[in-house]
Amino acid sequence: MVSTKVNLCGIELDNPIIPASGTFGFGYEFADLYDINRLGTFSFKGTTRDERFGNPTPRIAECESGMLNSVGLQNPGVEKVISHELPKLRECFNKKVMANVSGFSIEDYAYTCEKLNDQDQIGWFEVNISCPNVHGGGLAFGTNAKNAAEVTKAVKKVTTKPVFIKLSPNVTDITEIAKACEAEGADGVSLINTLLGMRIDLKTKKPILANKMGGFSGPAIKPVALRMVYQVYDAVKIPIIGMGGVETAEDVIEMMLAGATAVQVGAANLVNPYACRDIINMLPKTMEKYKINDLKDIIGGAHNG
Amino acid sequence: MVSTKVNLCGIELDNPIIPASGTFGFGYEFADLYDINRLGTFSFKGTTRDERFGNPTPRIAECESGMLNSVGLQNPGVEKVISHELPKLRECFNKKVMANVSGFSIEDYAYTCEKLNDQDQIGWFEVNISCPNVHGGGLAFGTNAKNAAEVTKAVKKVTTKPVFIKLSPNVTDITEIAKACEAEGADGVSLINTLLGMRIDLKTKKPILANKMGGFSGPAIKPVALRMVYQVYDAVKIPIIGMGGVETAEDVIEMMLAGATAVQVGAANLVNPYACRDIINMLPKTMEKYKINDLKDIIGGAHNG
Amino acid sequence: MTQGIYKILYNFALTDTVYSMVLEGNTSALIAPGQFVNIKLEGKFLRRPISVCDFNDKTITIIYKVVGEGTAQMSKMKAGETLDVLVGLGNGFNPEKAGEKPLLIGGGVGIPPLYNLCKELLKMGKKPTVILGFNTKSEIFYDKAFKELGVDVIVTTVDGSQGVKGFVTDAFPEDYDYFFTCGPMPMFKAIEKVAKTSGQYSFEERMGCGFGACMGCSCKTKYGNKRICKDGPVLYREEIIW
Amino acid sequence: MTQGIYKILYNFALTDTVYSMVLEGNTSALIAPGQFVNIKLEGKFLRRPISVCDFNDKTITIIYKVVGEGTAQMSKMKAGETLDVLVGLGNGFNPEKAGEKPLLIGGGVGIPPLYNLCKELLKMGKKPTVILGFNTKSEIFYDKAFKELGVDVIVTTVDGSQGVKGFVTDAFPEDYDYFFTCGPMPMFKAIEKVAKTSGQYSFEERMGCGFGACMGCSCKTKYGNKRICKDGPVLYREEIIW
Repeated sequence: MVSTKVNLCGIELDNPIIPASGTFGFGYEFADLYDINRLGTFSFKGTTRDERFGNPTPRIAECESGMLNSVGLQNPGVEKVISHELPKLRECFNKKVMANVSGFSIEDYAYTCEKLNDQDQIGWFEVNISCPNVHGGGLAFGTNAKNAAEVTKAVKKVTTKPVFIKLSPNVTDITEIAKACEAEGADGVSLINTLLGMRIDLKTKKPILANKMGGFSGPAIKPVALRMVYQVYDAVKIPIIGMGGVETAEDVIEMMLAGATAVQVGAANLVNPYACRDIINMLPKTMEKYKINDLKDIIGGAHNG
Repeated sequence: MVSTKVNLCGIELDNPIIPASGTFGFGYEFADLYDINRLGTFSFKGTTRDERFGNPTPRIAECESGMLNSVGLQNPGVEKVISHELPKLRECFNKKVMANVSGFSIEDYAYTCEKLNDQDQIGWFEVNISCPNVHGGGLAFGTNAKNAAEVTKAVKKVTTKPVFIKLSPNVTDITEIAKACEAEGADGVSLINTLLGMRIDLKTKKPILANKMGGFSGPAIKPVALRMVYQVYDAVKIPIIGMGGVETAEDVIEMMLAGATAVQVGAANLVNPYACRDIINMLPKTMEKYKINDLKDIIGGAHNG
Repeated sequence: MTQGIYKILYNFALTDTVYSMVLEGNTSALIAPGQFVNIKLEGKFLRRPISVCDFNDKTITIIYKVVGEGTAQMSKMKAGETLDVLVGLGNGFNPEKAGEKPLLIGGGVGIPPLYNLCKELLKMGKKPTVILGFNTKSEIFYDKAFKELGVDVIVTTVDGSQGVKGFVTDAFPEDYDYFFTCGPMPMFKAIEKVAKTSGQYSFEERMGCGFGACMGCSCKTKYGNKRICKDGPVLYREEIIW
Repeated sequence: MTQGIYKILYNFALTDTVYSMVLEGNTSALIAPGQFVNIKLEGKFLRRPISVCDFNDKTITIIYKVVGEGTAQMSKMKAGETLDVLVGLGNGFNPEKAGEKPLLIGGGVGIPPLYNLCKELLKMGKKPTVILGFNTKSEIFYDKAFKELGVDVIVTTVDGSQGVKGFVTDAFPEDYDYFFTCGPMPMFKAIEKVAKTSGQYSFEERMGCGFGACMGCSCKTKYGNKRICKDGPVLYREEIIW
């Protein structure tokens, strides 16, 4: 019998499968489809200090093997997340959840994380310093090592749970930013967030997205994600949550071989609402096919020799 | 009757279709398949000062909607290009060709370009400062505005033909680098070169490429290419040669709406050796479908209003 | 919502660009007229949301317009082939709100969801009037299907090539006590100007998932943000912010 | 090289993992034994290069092993379906170089290209001996096909479950004056150690285009760089750098 268990900063996960923030809401809607307690955990919808509607529509554009989104952090704000969303989640999810937090200033990040820190349902923070859809917002932090370090420092000061910093791939050297976060006490990093992309409508001759550019996700970006996870694994000692185009159990194994301790599944949830359940079902059989007994053993395996 | 003509730095092209460097050799081998004089022009195999074998094999890995390559600038060196390749090309191609040049130092670039400058077959230079497959080589130049400017300056000093600088997408801000090249007299920029990517073989648990990482090309990268062409169009006044995942006449139009004056076709040539011929055949019909009479009119069209 | 593999029983053209497809499979998730399905197509990343025209305990009828590669691909599929479909998406129309004489207003490919609604209203003993708007005669479809239900059907064409010349609003009857509509935004704006009663509008938006997960199709209403795919596509006139 | 749409006449399993497919279409570009074709598969970006086992003026026979998604997809295709194929790739073997008693050495899925070569050598009046190497009995294929050509066939299996126990090199005859081989690298290295004559090796490499454009499959030889796909896949023993 193979083992799919992994340990993420002191909390054991039954498996490394984590639905990515923004593709799984606050979980309870997926609970109507399958038992979400089968997941390793999930990262809830990016939460900000205040309620946000996000960007104008259209917010979605299709691409070859992927999609663009420019949702722009629509969320009810941290107060309502605590008063409405977490209680609803408690009714269908008995594991620790990952709190995904975004902001527009160091203070925002600290404020929102501090508010959420007392919630016993929360096991980890995932601080998104890389959302490409917010003008003058999150992006700046994620593409600059100094800002990334400052956010990390501020959040660590007000939290007692493990903090993962979610990094942008739209940078010249992601390892420099990962190292800056590690130096300020980040417990881990998640990567990659979406690539900044664009599509143009040939009929209207205008960008498809009202916001013009959006975050590119899906299988198309997997090779870039694998490369960055591989690079960051060499650069830091803290655990990596790998993501980017993961759709199958094979993809999960490939991402872990590159250096991921856990793996997030994003766009795939939007095409197949049962994607994570299906991956978890396939994982043991796939491990046997590739002669893997304990998933923990393959983390960073592609770096050997 | 629609017009597909575009003007690239004073030289009129019958159409904007240009096979990308590294996917079309020195042209004459494709001349056995179709009349390559139907092309706008093509960019010949990246040429360096000295002969290069390139990286060890495997150099190719497949991805969803794309591929990785780590060829590493295999070429016979500038002397043999002048003595053997260009004479062979002259027998089957009566248009100006684009000379793609790479190097490992400012001096390399200047030396190779100066050697090629006298060749009457050459219409433009395309200086590749962004090949991701050469350790400590081309990449450094392409990801740093100061180096990009220096290469541009050195090449402009020794050449009399229009110089395009081929930019790397693996940067935080491509517009900063494009502006640096423009400031030093670049006549145009071509973008994007390949994204740096990786694939891992689940059976061997090692990277598929002997070089570990490679350049990611194909339809998968098109949204990133469109975004960068759109951004650079806003940042500079010099013409842009757009490339990245172009496979169809629709893709050509989308790239031109983003801001490209001409469009390169890369990976598509490797899957369908007749790709460029097919695109050129489809272009007039496709223009009519989208009510375009003169292709020149749509350059940067997505920026209007 | 259910996910399943559905078998194509029929797939044929109603006009040059509008097709009708009948799918066989589990329909238990369909609980109201005006809901939609979301179809996975080979080689396309996102599913294609298509409104349900009619359904029974074994089959679903959808009517779609060929607007891009995806729908063109669908139009080439043959009986016997199968599709991966999410069924029972969206809130659908609420016929309970209708009075005795509801008005159904459809524009082009917005017409199909009104068909099953019309059947429901008749079952409830109401007397619907149906206005079907098209650009020109060659685009007309389903006018006979509605007539066969035994309701008054008014066809309008912009060029006057058949029926009333002009827009659906040029054919509004005097006597109606509620309305349901689906169609293009300009038609909605025109209806909003002339309509004298309450009503329900079925909206379109580019969707990511189609089941409420991605927030791709959100809109603002007087009662807060709603997701067209899950809280819609049908919104009440009273809550819409134009 | 020609590009064309080829119709599948047959596609059946020879062993658990090895399949034989017969394609109908233009074969004029095939000019030597040991050339290969490059096949486009739905949903896969790169083509799949497969060596030609045999061909005539109307059909091409290829034998392929299911090693990944692409070949698995091929194995599920049915007669009547069509494939986009580049035909006539690579240099192929040069039978002219052979003496009177050539030795043909094939390992596993490297065996197929030797079949058409064997026929050519027989046409030229030569007396080939064929050694076919496998891991075990259940993997054996095409031994009878070669025997039916009327040549001496020696089968070797690593586990001795059939024929000579061991590797192809354990079955080398005393009397041969030239050799042709195709198979895995370890087999090549073993042959290189024991072979007493000149010969030709057919190599494998991950390819981008398959027709010499991308430099993806280059190798160094004593006479300069060569592209396995275009200047190869067959190299002369004299030029190979091991």
